[in-house]
Amino acid sequence: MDNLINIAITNLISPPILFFILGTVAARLKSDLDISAGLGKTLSLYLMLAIGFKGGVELSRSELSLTTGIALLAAATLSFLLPLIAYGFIRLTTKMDRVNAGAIGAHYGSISLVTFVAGTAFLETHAEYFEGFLIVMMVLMEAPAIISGLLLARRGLTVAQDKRKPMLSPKLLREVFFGWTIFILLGSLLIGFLTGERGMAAMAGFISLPFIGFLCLFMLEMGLVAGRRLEELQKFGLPLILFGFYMPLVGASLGILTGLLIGLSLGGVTLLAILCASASYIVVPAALRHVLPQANPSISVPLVLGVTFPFNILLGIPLYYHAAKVGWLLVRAG
Amino acid sequence: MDNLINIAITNLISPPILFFILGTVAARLKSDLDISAGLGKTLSLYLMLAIGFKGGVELSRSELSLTTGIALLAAATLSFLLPLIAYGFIRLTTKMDRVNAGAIGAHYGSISLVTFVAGTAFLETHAEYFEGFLIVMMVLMEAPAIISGLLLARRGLTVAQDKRKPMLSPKLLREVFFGWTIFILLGSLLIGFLTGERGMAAMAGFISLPFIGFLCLFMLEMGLVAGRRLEELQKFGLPLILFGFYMPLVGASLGILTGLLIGLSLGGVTLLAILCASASYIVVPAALRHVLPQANPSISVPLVLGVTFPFNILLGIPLYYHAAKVGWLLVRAG
Amino acid sequence: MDNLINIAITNLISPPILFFILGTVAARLKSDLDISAGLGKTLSLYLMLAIGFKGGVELSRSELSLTTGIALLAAATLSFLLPLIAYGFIRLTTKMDRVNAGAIGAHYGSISLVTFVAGTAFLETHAEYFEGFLIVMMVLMEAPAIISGLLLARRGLTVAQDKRKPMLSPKLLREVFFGWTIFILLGSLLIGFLTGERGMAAMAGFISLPFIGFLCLFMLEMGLVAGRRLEELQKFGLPLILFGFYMPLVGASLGILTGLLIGLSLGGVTLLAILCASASYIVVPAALRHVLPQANPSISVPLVLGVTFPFNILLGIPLYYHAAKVGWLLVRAG
Amino acid sequence: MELKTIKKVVIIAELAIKTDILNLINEMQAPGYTLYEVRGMGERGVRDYEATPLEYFKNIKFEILVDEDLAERIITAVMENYFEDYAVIAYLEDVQILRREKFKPRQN
Amino acid sequence: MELKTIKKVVIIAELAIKTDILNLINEMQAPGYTLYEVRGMGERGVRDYEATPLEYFKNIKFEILVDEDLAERIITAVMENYFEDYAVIAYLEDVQILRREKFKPRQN
Amino acid sequence: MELKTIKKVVIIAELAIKTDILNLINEMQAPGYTLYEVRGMGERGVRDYEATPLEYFKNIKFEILVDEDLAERIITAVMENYFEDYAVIAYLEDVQILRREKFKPRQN
Ligand SMILES: Nc1ncnc2c1ncn2[C@@H]1O[C@H](COP(=O)(O)O)[C@@H](O)[C@H]1O
Ligand SMILES: Nc1ncnc2c1ncn2[C@@H]1O[C@H](COP(=O)(O)O)[C@@H](O)[C@H]1O
Ligand SMILES: Nc1ncnc2c1ncn2[C@@H]1O[C@H](COP(=O)(O)O)[C@@H](O)[C@H]1O
Ligand code: NA
Ligand code: NA
Ligand code: NA
Repeated sequence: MDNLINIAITNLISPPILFFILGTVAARLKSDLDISAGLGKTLSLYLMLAIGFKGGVELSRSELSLTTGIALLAAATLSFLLPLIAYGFIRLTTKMDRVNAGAIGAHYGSISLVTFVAGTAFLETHAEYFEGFLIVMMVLMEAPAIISGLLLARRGLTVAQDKRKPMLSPKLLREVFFGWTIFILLGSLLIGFLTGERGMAAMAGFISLPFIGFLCLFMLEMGLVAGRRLEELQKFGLPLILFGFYMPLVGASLGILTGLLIGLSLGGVTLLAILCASASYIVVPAALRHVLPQANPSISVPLVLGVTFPFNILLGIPLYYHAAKVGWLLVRAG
Repeated sequence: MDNLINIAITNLISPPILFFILGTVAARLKSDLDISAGLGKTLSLYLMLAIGFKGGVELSRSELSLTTGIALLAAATLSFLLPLIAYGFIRLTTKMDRVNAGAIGAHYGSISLVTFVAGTAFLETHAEYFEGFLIVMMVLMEAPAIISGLLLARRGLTVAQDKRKPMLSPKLLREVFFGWTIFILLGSLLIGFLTGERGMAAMAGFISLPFIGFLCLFMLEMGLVAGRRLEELQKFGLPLILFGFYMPLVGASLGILTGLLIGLSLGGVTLLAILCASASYIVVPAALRHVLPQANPSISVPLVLGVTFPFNILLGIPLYYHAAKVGWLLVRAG
Repeated sequence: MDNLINIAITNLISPPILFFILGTVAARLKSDLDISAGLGKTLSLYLMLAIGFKGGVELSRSELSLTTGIALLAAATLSFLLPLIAYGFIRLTTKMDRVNAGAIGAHYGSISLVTFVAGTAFLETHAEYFEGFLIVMMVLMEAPAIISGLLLARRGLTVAQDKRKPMLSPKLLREVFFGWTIFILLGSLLIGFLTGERGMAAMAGFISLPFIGFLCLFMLEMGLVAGRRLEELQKFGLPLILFGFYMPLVGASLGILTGLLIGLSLGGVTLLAILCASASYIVVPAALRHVLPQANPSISVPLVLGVTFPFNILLGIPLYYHAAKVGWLLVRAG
Repeated sequence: MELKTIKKVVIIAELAIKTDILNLINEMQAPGYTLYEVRGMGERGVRDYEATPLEYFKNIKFEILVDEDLAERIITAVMENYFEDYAVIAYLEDVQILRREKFKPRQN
Repeated sequence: MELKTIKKVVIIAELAIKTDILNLINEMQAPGYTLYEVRGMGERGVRDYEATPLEYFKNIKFEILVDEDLAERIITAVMENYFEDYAVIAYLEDVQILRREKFKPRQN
Repeated sequence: MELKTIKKVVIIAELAIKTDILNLINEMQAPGYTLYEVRGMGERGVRDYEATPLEYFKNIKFEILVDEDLAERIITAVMENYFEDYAVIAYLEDVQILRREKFKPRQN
């Protein structure tokens, strides 16, 4: 327990987290501090490229094993299941209609890249290794979540609405499989894999040295954005807000169990927990505008950005790491 | 004297200064060389974050002493006094009305971050240490200057104008205390202070390694902007232009005296001189549009950007350093 | 031959080239992956500043010799001659009118900076030195090409069109001599030259460490842009498309011969070949809009971007290096 | 000077239907369009991509100069297909031009 | 097709009064607005944030579709409060819409 | 409220003639202008600097509020000088203002 508190404090007093807090405070005090959307997009691009490339190099170092295949399958399955669980909780505890409950489910089945990156930075300060294929797992956790959430949501559509947008439109496929985040993550991973150590030597001055600094800038922006959307939570009932807190815990638990079962490293288990706990605020809401325009993003986005994201960043990550460690030691011991 | 010339030449033949000159030449020759406003904003953000963070880490290394408190008080006082001096000079030597004379005073009581950063880069090539709290001093030199300039300027308003904008509006307070420059400087400083050496290790690849390069890009933009505004000086009388040259000397002298009195390091004395000598062209004109819209920024901004800024960058910094050194050696010897 | 294949594969499996391919694939699959124009401009600025500065430092290391002068003269001459050759080929093999044939000539007489930068990165992995003045040669290969292409094209103008735009307008001169690319390249070169090793030490963390990473981002954008314009090639006849392939070979051959004659290093010969083989898609089309608006950039730009640029990047560079090596060894042996 | 009056169709909408509108413009053979990035507020709340850099908050604006007839067909199509589910407004303005041919529907 | 004519209020102003105008729009319960970043020139000289990246040189433009009555009240308020001290112009245009309700003042 | 009607000249053109148009505005002593960066499509194809970041694909838009007389002279000058060789369209709109003096040609 003492250990957990230590870990949590170390997490809080790290530059990325403090810059996130700085951003939130600036937004709450209505300062004109601002990160332009253009810089924000550049920073996401950078983070994805760097994390993808590093993952690829890491992959090139290890041999492909059965575990990899199982892990990828597990990731996709979790991403398909989590929306069902989320949908169940929401329908049980709130008066939310099916369409929006399904949409929210899709967000929580999917993942947040920055939370994942913050997780890798956290693991680095704790000198924990993680498997390169975790990044492929992350990529595989978008499409199933969207499809699963969509299946749930569409049961709430009127016949007229249902007709206007067929379920499996080419739009859906394009959004889900050729989206820029997937492209850049998988592309960089492949390039890292192909160029291996030689590539890493050439790229390290770009993707490693300034990495934490760029992450800090991005977290500053995340703080600003999250802080600006906090207001919107006021119109939400307590049950929905609570969902934003407990759903990541549910997700993380499932992630830890699965990770231990598959036999991932401690770092890998932690990251899978983070993936399950985190919720999407970039890819999923954008995709749903195309394939489920009846869902209202002014419900899902403030919930994810205003509750779940900060919770994971500030408290979740060290918590999941601690829980994963306990589980991992038990498994090792047993 | 020979020494001063050497210092001045070394300053001139350094990449940041040469990029400033390149920018000015490009602007004068009406080249289409251009730094986008977005990149410019990113560069300021970077410089503030880096300088704030470094200052915070530096602060965490030393113990807080009485000197710190006295220095902060002195900075605020200087910043309040300098506008009075500037106002006096302008009203005596030109026909400028009270409103604009007060506004210009506010600019000169405040500071220019880039000049300060150029000063720290200069000190680094001369291997001079400076106190981390200089950055807090810098932050404290904005609000007093604006209030002091405003008090002077408002005596020139008509009763109608005076009524339209009360002196102590919430707008003024927001502009002056929650402005983004202050937020990012103080925020980064605090984060640097809290994370200390561990933070520095994580951030060095971002805030130290590429620092001079980013400064060069920023100086290039400053050169372009300054060069483009040179024309506007033509409509100014000679007395006002001369003011743009001698006012920094007055400021620097006061800064050196104060620095020596307080007992700052040689680097600290130099930087305080630079703070006093430099004038604001970002924060103060923007704030005055809100709280003193009658003042004409087309007078103050070309004066600061076209005369005082280049003067400080090209000649002022080595001069102040030399003067500070002479004073410092005298004090030490005495 | 085996050696050539090795070199070619090493080139293909390097991060910058793979990112170019990634961009092309994303564009072809109509992914929404996108590099904003603002980031693209920043990246070009960075590449020019870095390459110019490095060249300047390199120049400061060597003594200016007669070879330098001859090389510069040769570069300008090649740049004036290549449009004549290109014009001849096009007029002989296609039905293109004089105006557009001349315009295309101007593109091929001029150069592509990114191709050049990719060439320097390639040489670095092969540990080949090249002369700093190659960058000055590059700068000198813009104006002659535009003037030469213009002379050819204007013979196709009607009397009325001819009158509307005099050949040697001040606009032409400004475009050709004060363009931002020339300014930043020559300016950085001069600054590198003046500040020498001391400047390099201060700037290395900016212009060397992250260089390949920035190049990768830029190549990703180039891939996107090239991929998006591939469609337009469909309306072109085969002879014109073939021209986009063989013209770089013609240029490279001339470049290699000239380079060997002048006595450049192997790296230098390769880079001169690359300069001659590459064609402009930034400076020349923009300049021609001002001085030859009758030319249709929708012909020249897709040809350069869709055919010649990828050809040089993917296959040309290793080929020219191999050919230069053979020639160079022969000369040495002879 | 002889000026003719034609219509400017203005559509302000969320990014999600950008491609749809481009397709519509193409199908209806409108002779051209001009596109802006804007921010705004309306029934569906504040949409400001700069303040909240999520694609969902991007707003775009189309201006299409066409004959009255085509103008009405475009605005009707937009209303019918998108008003219910998306953030979008559309309206018409009169503009005066010199050469009417330039703004005739494209002939393929 | 039955079109109704309403007004578009256009305000081009320096950044400093952006928040003020947003407040005005809010107080007058205008149903929406669209916001642009622009550059320009007028009585108070060239205002080009791209050329001189100082916030003071930023120009913004508001377009507000409302009934004639509210339109006149907005433009009058802007003129009275800001014309003397700030860089600002304001004017009206006619626009034709399909559904008038969408542009009625908001009811809170 | 007494409103007067004047003209808004709109010019959408490729970047290459930006300086020319600024010079024209200056020579004709127009009292001001507002400048936008836009994308678009027309007779000369798609012009989208964001999609293809080559200066040649940049589109700009000028709006110039002036008296009818000057408006017609500006639009005629643009048509005569640039329509043949450049991507450009120009048109007029009516706008209603409060203070006519603000939009009189500048007196030097
Ligand atoms: N009354 C209005 N005046 C100007 N622009 C409006 C108005 N109403 C809506 N808009 C624009 O149209 C977009 C979509 O509107 P809405 O669907 O009502 O949210 C808004 O984000 C604004 O940019
Ligand atoms: N005659 C005009 N036509 C178009 N825009 C104008 C005109 N006059 C002023 N503007 C715009 O309004 C802003 C403020 O005008 P001013 O207060 O006259 O400097 C300018 O920066 C322009 O963007
Ligand atoms: N019918 C139209 N409606 C709106 N904008 C147009 C239209 N035609 C042309 N434009 C704009 O004017 C620019 C130049 O047109 P063009 O010379 O026809 O290629 C285009 O890129 C568009 O931005
Ligand atoms: Na999740
Ligand atoms: Na000062
Ligand atoms: Na060439």
